[in-house]
Amino acid sequence: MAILVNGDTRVIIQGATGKQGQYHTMKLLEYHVRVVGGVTPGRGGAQVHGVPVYDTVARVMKETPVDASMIVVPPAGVLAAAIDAIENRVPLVVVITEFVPLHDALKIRGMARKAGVRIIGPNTIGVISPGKSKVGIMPGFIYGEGPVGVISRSGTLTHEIASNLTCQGIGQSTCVCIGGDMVKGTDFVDVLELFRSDPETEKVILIGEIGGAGEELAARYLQEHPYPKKVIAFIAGATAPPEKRMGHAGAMISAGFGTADSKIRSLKEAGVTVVESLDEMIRQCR
Amino acid sequence: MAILVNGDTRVIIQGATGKQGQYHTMKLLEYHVRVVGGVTPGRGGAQVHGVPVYDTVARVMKETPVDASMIVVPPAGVLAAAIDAIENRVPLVVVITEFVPLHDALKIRGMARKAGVRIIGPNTIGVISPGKSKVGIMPGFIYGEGPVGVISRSGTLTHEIASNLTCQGIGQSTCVCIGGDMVKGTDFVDVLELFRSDPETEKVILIGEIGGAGEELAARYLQEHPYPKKVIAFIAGATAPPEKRMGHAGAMISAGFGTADSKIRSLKEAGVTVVESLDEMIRQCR
Amino acid sequence: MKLYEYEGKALLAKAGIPVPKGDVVAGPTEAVAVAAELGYPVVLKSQVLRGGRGKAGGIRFAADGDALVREAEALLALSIGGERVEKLLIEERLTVARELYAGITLDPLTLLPQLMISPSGGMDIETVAHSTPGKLYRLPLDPLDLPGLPQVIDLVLMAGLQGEEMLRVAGTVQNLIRAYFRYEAITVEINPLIIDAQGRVLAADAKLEIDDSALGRQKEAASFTRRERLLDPLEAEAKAGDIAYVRMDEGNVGLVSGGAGLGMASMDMIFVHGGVPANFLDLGGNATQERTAAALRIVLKTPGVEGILINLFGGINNCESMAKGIAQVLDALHPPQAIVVKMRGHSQDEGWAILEARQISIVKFGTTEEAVLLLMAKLKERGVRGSGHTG
Amino acid sequence: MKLYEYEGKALLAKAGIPVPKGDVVAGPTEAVAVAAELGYPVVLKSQVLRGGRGKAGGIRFAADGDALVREAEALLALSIGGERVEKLLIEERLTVARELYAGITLDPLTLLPQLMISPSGGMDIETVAHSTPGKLYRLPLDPLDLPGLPQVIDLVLMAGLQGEEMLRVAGTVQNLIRAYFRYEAITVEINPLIIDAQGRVLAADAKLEIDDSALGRQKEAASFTRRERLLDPLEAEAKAGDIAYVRMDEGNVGLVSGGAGLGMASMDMIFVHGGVPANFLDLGGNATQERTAAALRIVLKTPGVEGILINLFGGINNCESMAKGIAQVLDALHPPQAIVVKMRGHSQDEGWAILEARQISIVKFGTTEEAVLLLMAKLKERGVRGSGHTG
Repeated sequence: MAILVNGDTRVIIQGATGKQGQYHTMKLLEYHVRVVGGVTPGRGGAQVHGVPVYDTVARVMKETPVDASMIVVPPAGVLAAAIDAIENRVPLVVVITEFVPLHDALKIRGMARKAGVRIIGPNTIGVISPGKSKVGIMPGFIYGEGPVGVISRSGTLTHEIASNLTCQGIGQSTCVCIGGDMVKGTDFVDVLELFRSDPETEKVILIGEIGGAGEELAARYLQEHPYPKKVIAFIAGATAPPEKRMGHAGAMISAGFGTADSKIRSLKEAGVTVVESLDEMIRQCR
Repeated sequence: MAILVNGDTRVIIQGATGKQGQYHTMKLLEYHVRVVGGVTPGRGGAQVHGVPVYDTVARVMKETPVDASMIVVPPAGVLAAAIDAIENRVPLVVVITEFVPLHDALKIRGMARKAGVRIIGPNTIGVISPGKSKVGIMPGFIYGEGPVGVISRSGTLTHEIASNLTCQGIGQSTCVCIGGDMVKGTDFVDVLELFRSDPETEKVILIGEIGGAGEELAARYLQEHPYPKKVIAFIAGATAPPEKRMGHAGAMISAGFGTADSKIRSLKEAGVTVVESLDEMIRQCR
Repeated sequence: MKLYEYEGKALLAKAGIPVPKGDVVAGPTEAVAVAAELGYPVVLKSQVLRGGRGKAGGIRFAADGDALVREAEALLALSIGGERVEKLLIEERLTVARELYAGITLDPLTLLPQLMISPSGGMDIETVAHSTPGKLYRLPLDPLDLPGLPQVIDLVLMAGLQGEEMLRVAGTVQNLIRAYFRYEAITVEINPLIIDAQGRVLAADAKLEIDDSALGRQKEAASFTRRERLLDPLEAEAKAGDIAYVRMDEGNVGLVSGGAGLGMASMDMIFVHGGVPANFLDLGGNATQERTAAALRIVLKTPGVEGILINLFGGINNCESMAKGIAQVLDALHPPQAIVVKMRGHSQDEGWAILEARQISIVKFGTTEEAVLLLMAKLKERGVRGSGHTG
Repeated sequence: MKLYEYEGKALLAKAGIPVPKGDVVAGPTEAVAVAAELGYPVVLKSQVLRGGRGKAGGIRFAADGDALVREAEALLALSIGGERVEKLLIEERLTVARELYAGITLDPLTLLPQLMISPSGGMDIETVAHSTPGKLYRLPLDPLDLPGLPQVIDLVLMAGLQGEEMLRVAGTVQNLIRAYFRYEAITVEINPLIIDAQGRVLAADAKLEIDDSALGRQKEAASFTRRERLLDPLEAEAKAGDIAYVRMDEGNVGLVSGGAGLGMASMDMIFVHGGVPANFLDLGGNATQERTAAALRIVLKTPGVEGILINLFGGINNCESMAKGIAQVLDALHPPQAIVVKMRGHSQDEGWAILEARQISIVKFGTTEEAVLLLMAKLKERGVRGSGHTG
């Protein structure tokens, strides 16, 4: 089972002919992902590591159904690529690209909601159901199969948590990096909802950061909809100085909103186990 | 009964404080129309012939439900006025104004369809159910109550037919002027559909013109959905030279499409009685 | 408002569509100066608003300055479909590898703008639509949800293009869509859209028509001046007075009507009863005394007019004002023509009274057909022959 | 990118929002020239990007040229929140009848831009939101379906305006919405939006922040130059290398990390275990050998740094290249600081081998916390005192 992606997921790579696209097409194939096509306008008919390339998503779908798309085009091309996937109702669209303009992200989010398409990202390493499949750019071998679901805004913290867990013999059902930007297609609440009914997921790890309101909304959700599984949270950036931008576009603290304090307090009130260190997280998962 | 408007219809006038707006507010009141408000941004609190004026449609609807709006603002203001009515889900919006830019009409039509709002016009004299009510600028006294439904693109031909009928003692259930522009909110087919099940309407008069495809689409509709009432049609402009614009924005003939011939032929094939003169029309209504 | 090719190309270029290098000129000297910048050979294209330019010999080529002067003079002496050639577009001569068609026009069935692409460029698109409909690829354009580049690409792929060329054409078509909405066009056509020997995509022609009702806010299109003398003088006079007037040759019955539909129906009735309409005239929504008078004056001046039908409603308008306008002209000119007025609506009694004082025939409660019959009878009395038409 | 008031006003004016007459100057002579055109009295407004300008005395008035020179000199000697005043905006002095607030910012709850209007202009909007939330009127803005004028009017009516003034404010607010989307702003604020004694509506201040990711296509905003010397020299060096680097005073532990989340978590762990982070540094998605080396050089130069944690993943990046970057700096500089590297992912074995050849402490399978503990132990060995913090 797992959530979002599994062994049956048919994946396309938008931007497959680019440098990153070629590399990650190979990495997906190495992880035995069912890559059914690449998409690069103007490159229809080409091949990338044996994967056929098409000019548009519609052209792929003439040949084969598509369950998910991974977008690795440069920032200026993300809007058009996402619209292509959304208009063709690809159910899951993972936008890896960093530095997507905010107003493009707003449009993508709005269009996807109207079309019933799930967007993950932008600015994400993607989604992996270890041992089954991935739609993302994470190194597969540091992730292990098991019962812990992971939701994180940060890609490298997803790596950190998952590899720590794996080293300790604790595997993951699915790891979902929801991305580091302010405006994202999928937030903590959405993934919590998916993990709720996933039989393979026994515990859920939530890796938050300062800035934004996703963690507070997750706390509200958990309080209003009693959750059947243990949720363990860590909030990064408790020691970051206010009004400084810590790399992630979503991590700015402003006027007392989105502070580590407010996130930790609301999660605790919702019955979440909030840990103060990443090692404590591992211990809580045992 | 009648269609679209009746004695219960609560009407607002968008543009009530303008010269045309004031005049037609008075005319509506003289016809005993239930005028519940005028709308002119910036003039909230004023009165026109005793009718309270509001700044927006939403402001009227705080006070009273609204069934129909008559828009008599200048062309440049029509889009904003129509959006106001559409966003507030006024069920019937009659756009009297002439010379509405085509691209504004396209937007109005698209938005209204998405919102489930019926637009009549633009460039129309409106709708009258004689003796009951009107949302339009026709002189009420030349229209008489009776069993004939009238659909026309042309305002003055609506007057002509209705007044001829009235002089001969034949009244009308409802007269709908769908307007003279290419892009309109309501076409022949829509009104035929309404007259179909109206018990007060026994016969339907369809006054077409050269240009456009509304009459051909009406013919197709009548052929595909057998119609329980006699339909009598007249097509104006049979003698107009091709490639000349005859005043109505919708009346241009181009490349053999929308000619009087094609309209008359397709209507006849659909079983419609097509008359060659307006006097013949009166005789057919007896 | 129909645009000349050079005006249309200027707008398309602003919307990011590549057009051939060139400039518009009014005489041979200017033409030579432009050609000197472009380099020979060049193309000379007559700038006219009517169609059939190619067949009429309105496009020429020149390999050198002498040929250019000769051809320019020849073209500037030409009339195409009755329209004098007054300007030429001098352009670089293209080496054509491929000719496509791209256009957008309002589809009368869906009432949506429709994008059309065809690999059969250079042909009349109506002909393509009728003879090889499979070679015309269409996409309806929802103004509230315009297609993205991928959807345009799907269409262009169907037209048989590939790779870089396909991408360039798709980009051009997307810009064409932008241009259509930005300039509030009714129709925009690039025929042919050229792919040249170097792989460049270029709009080799441009037909644009801008919505007249949008000219108030379409500053660029509105800045294109039109010489009114291109119009018939009476049409120009009507246009100046904002009156819709179309003159028809060889007619004998003039018409003043309020409303386009009523005007057309009146013409039909005149025809049916043996008259020949000399004009179409629609006073439109604001028939004041002055405009009614102006309209009547224009119809009285229309050559060949022996009788006049005035067919009006006091709906938006007011019968009294319109009657005053008519009376004013009658009092001033005492026209010899037969006149029948059919008029009813708001303030009809006051209007009728004004006309009755001038002993004008009025149809008060009768139909348009009755008014036409009355006018035809009057003309017969005067010995005017009908056209023989019986409808 | 945050804009100075004068830059923001230039963009707002282009979007049709009226702003006071005035111009930006860099010295008293220019100021007098501008004032001569405006007429006295004038306002002098310090141009700084940080807040608190009013309280810091950064806004002055001058009734004549002498006062203007005096005040201009005083302001140009001022620092506000550590930022030197280098430019002044000289403007006509307004007679204020009413002060409103109008702004748009991203709502973290709905992730939609939110229009906010308040009749309490001139106050900090966060204060209004907390103390008198009933005086803040909000409208979410769907980028795919922006509100029309009537919806804006409904909001402005709620704020207590009427008639012509209401209309003018609503028009201004609609232009503000257009500006927000046209310029791809993250935040735009007019505080106060003034209605003056003549009934004019004017943006008396302007705070805009443009999305950095959009500067490639936002030519106007991108044309506003920034002097890098406003930054700390190390921050400027990092910015030039496209590395996210924030310097923290009084820290003793430097940090090179790949990923913002991992960087923040590393700082947290350093704090918890008694260290004080001297910087935040995120190499981001493209950690080549060169960028890794550049990052390490910057951290080594950061004052006070006694130990360095290098915490990287070969995900998008590659451990071997990153290790080469580290090795390159070590070989060249032989830095005295204690260094611990935690690195795994793609090509980890190759990367570890490169570092092991330099006898650098590597945490291969352990956690970030273990790496921090190792570094803190090394610092203790060297006799470095912790900050006393225990998290």
